[in-house]
Amino acid sequence: MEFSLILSNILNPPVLFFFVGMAAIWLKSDLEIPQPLPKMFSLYLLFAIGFKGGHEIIKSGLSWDIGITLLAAIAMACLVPIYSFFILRLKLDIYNAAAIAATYGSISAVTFITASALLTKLELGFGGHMVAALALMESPAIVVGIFLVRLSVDAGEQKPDAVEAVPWTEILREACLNGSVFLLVSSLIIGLLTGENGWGKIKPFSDDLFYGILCFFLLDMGLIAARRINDLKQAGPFVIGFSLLMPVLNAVIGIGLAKLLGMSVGNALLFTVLCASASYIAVPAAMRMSVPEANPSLYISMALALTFPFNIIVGIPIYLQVIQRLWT
Amino acid sequence: MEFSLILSNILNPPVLFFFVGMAAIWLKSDLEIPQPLPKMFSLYLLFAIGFKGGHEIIKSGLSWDIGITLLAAIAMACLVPIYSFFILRLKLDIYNAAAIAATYGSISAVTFITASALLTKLELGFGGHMVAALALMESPAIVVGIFLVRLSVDAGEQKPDAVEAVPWTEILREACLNGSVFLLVSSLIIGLLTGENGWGKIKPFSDDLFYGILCFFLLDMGLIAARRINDLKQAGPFVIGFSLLMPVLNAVIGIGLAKLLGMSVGNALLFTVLCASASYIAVPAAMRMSVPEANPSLYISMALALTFPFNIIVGIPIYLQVIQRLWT
Amino acid sequence: MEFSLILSNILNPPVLFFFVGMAAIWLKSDLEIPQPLPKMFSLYLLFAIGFKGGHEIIKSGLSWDIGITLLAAIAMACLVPIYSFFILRLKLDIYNAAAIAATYGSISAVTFITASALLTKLELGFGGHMVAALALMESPAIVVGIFLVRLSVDAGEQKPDAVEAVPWTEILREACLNGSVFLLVSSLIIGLLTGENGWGKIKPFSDDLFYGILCFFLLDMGLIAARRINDLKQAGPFVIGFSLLMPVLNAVIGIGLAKLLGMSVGNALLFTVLCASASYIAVPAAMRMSVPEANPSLYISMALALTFPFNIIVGIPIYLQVIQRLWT
Amino acid sequence: MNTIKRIEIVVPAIELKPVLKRLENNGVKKYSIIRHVVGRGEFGESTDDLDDQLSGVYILMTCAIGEEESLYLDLKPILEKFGGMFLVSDAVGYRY
Amino acid sequence: MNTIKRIEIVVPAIELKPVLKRLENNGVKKYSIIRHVVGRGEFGESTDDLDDQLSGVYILMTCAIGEEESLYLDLKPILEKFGGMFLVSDAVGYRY
Amino acid sequence: MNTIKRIEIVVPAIELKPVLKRLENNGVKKYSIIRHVVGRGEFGESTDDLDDQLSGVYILMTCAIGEEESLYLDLKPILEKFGGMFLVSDAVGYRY
Ligand SMILES: Nc1ncnc2c1ncn2[C@@H]1O[C@H](COP(=O)(O)O)[C@@H](O)[C@H]1O
Ligand SMILES: Nc1ncnc2c1ncn2[C@@H]1O[C@H](COP(=O)(O)O)[C@@H](O)[C@H]1O
Ligand SMILES: Nc1ncnc2c1ncn2[C@@H]1O[C@H](COP(=O)(O)O)[C@@H](O)[C@H]1O
Ligand code: NA
Ligand code: NA
Ligand code: NA
Repeated sequence: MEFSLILSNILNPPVLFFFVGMAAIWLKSDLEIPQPLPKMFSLYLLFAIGFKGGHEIIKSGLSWDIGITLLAAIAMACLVPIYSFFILRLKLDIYNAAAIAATYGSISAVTFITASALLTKLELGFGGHMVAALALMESPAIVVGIFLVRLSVDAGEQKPDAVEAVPWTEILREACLNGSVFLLVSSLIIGLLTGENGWGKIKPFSDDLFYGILCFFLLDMGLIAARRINDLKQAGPFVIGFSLLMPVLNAVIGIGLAKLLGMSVGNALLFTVLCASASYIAVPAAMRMSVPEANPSLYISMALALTFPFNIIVGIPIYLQVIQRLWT
Repeated sequence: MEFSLILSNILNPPVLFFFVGMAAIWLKSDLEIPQPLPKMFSLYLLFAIGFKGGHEIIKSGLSWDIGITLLAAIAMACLVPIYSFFILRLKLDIYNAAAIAATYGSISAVTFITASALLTKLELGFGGHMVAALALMESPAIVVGIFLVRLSVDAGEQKPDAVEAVPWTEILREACLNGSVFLLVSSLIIGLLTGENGWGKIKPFSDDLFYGILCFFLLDMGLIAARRINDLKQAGPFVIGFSLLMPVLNAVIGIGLAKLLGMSVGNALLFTVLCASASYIAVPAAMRMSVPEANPSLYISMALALTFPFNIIVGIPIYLQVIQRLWT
Repeated sequence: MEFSLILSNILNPPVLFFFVGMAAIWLKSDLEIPQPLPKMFSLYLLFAIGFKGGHEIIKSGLSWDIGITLLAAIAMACLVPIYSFFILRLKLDIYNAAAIAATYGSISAVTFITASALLTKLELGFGGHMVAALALMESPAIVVGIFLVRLSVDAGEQKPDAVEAVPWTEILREACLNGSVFLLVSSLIIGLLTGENGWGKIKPFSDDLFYGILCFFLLDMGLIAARRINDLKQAGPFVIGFSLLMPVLNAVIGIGLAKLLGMSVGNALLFTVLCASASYIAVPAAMRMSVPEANPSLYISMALALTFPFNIIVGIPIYLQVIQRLWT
Repeated sequence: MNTIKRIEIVVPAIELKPVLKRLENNGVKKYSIIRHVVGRGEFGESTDDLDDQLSGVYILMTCAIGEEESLYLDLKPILEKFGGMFLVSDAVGYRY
Repeated sequence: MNTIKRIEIVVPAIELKPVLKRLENNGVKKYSIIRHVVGRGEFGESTDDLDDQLSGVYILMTCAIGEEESLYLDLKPILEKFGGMFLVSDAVGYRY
Repeated sequence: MNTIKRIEIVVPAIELKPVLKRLENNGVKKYSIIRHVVGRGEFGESTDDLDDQLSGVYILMTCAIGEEESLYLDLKPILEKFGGMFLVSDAVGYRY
């Protein structure tokens, strides 16, 4: 039964195109999707999911439940990096531990989108406010990660830094205003503001093309993920184990919280996937700037080459299976 | 009442995305739409509006009225730069006055497209030949601008020019064959030639996606306009005043002419918007080549950072309001 | 009668946009579609035609006839370069003869797509397996071309090569796994695997936008083809004759084989077009690497600036005319 | 036509703005920028496959002989913290 | 392996064709072009945000010692009218 | 701050991987790559209009004085078979 759901998930065109991308690298095909096309796909997906979320919120209205879900989302985005950091410190230095922790505290929009595509396929509904949860979970981990570094690094051992440390307000601003979050939230608000009229005009672009463009984007993610796997060769079992077990741990906590808060099956899956996924664009870019001592190819590759495929391929259907069992 | 139309115009997704772009710059978000994506959007919009224009002309047929409208369009494209030049000469040198005058004599396709989107939303029709008017108004101002320079610059004071002056035929050819005009006119002709059959095949691409892609394009225009506003800081009140009052003056003349020629409300709005808008791509590129003495960041920024947002946000709804009052 | 079909073919928007591209160059317009947009269009078209092919195969099922058609396709892909080579050797050296021969043994996906668009317009059906034939015919000519060089170049006259010759297995792998073929075949398989469900989700992207994107792609092909025509100025009548007569010869053989194997009119046209068309991306890239002694601007320009427009403009309708006469 | 110093820099794309700011503070008024530079250095690989925020930018500029030292000293903290290359060579500037 | 002159030019994108024409008239048969160069100079900022017609192009080429002068003189009118950079440095060409 | 050799290479895009491999075998650990270089040379025109597989790539790197020769010799077969440029100039490396 679990297997049939995994299969049903895998037999989705977007997931299959992810495999095509990986296969292209392994078979040494020269298939390539040059920049800035992937960037465009990613902007498109954020726009589409934001706009649709705004439109759904109009339909469903606002409620206390929504507020509580959003609070839970922020809480998880702050907690995950904290406990991750202490687990990672068992083997890694402060800088790498903090950067990886931040990566796992944040989210992967494409994992969320792939899960939402599975829900749509299975005709399981979900609330538009989950897109707001996605937006709210992108950035806090960045702040927590930097906080963990500054707290851990003793003034004495810190090397004299000729570049003035970025002030907190600046970090907060950058964390909240990174391009992805900004476009997502703006699209959500515009979807809200322009109502049925706006939706009617935008839908043929944002909804009808969604699957096709998701296929292309996942094709590219497959290409990149497969290329990055090499970076993990010298990483050792601890790091690889973390990349595959951490999403499961976070998912378990996510499912528990979702049950506790009485979310619907669809919302619960999306919440779980947000907890279980890791960031490979926004957080790495922020960490590259604020914790340059950490090794980007390590934290990017963990999130992208292991955690992302794991969630896309087996994570999502298993989380859904568990939720469906627990909820009925 | 005027205010409600402004609001209705602003609550259009494309206009809201223009604000998102401006906000992104002011809040220092790193949101960005890298080249050649904006270029693609702009090619797409020209293709879509040209093709649709051709299709509309088939439906409506050709008539004397159309011919007269097109003549009026060309006349305005030649007159606007001439009177603009003399106004500008009050404060500016020959080169800058001519380049700015050419900019305002020409048109902004996106302003036209935004106005047409508002008309569609309000279910006010307009003729396909207005797209031909758009095409016809793009280039004459370039020729007039160069003409004004050559006329004004006395042979004596002209610095010896080692680069041979571009001959008139070349200037005319380049003015008429710049890529945008060429694609627009070609698409219009192909829309005309291929009739219902062609339209049926192309519509899902050129019509259904139109709004969504316009959103992305205006998002990018918002980013660029906000970045350019800084360029105007040292520009002084004369230049800023010109950027905001000239469109109004040109609109007034445009509305008068439209009334005189008995255009429909929709056609009158589009004609007015063509008169009131200024070019920030085709003409600047031509002026950069033919009047290199002028300061491109001045004329681009005026057209892009002041006149364009002014028209998009308040100009279009006000012009429409006035037209609706005068026409009934 | 033939003429009316040519006209009907030409009055297709995509073919007209090809002319627009050529005209833009001849009139020295600065119209341009910068990379990587053309690359994206080409990936899109491969994806769309592959996916649709897979979906069609589900509908039609597999049969002996299909197997025989595919075998015939491979046979032609191997034979065409062999007899082309001996014809070309009359005037050209081994390297150029082999590279050109490989070019003509392979296929042009866009020519195939344009022919399929004409069939759709005329409501003539064709089988999804023809896409598989397209995929199968892309690569064999590369291998045959390299084989012809190695066979012809006597060990004695071969210049000592400091770069180790690429081994056969590598050549085969690269020929079969070039990005275009890989994406096409993957899309076909995913179309097959995901059935009606997958098709329903992907169709608005892959089918509805097809014509519009084909227009843009052919516009760009027109630009490139017209630019390349200059490269053929010193090429001489033999090369020019070959570029225009070889497609006809290959088409005649293709039509004969199609008749012999009892293909439907639609399948026969596509098979003929595969035989008659020449490659200007995949094979040139492979030849540039494996037969660097040959002159790329020669074989690319022949395929792109002469054979491609010839097929697109007059070839396709004439082949169809002949097939329709012979079949009834 | 003068004998001058030609300076070329590669820094991570995210550091372009602060670097330009420091250059401008140092009186550099003319420069050329090539974006989407990929490569490898002490800080690992820089690519643009995911996002061009992780790629590098190349900056070319000129200065009078002797000024290169102070330019370098001003950029040094950024280069050392975030990575980057700083090369100086001799050139004859005809127009620059 | 020869000691040669290495010439690098930046001009507005719209001037690429005339510049190449003059170079070819001067016998330059080999060159490399990098497009989408942005930057700042006497003529203000050049960007590609709106359209790459307003960006710059970088041209790299080589010439024999002594030929750089005449190349410069031939391009000078264009460089002065439309803006641009012209730098010459020494290089050893192994294959060029 | 050292006097070093600055090496710049242009090769066809399809040869980037083998060239990098040989560079790495020669101990080159730092380099910058600019893609989508077009141009003209002995092997004709290289453009990216159809596909960037037919364009060129520019590689910039540094080496200690005296090492350039062996780098060149190692790349020579590729450069001669597939085309390419190899220039060496003097530079002072502040950070490289
Ligand atoms: N010696 C060098 N030659 C060419 N590029 C370099 C060199 N050193 C550093 N770079 C470039 O500068 C970037 C940052 O360098 P690093 O600080 O060493 O990581 C690299 O990714 C390269 O693109
Ligand atoms: N000293 C310089 N260093 C680097 N790039 C320059 C320099 N001078 C000019 N440029 C480039 O050449 C373009 C035109 O220069 P200009 O004619 O000074 O406006 C500028 O936008 C820069 O990209
Ligand atoms: N002297 C040169 N100056 C600048 N670029 C060159 C030079 N020689 C070759 N190239 C570049 O290297 C590529 C290959 O050169 P070739 O092997 O001569 O065909 C050309 O397309 C140019 O981009
Ligand atoms: Na997470
Ligand atoms: Na105007
Ligand atoms: Na063929």
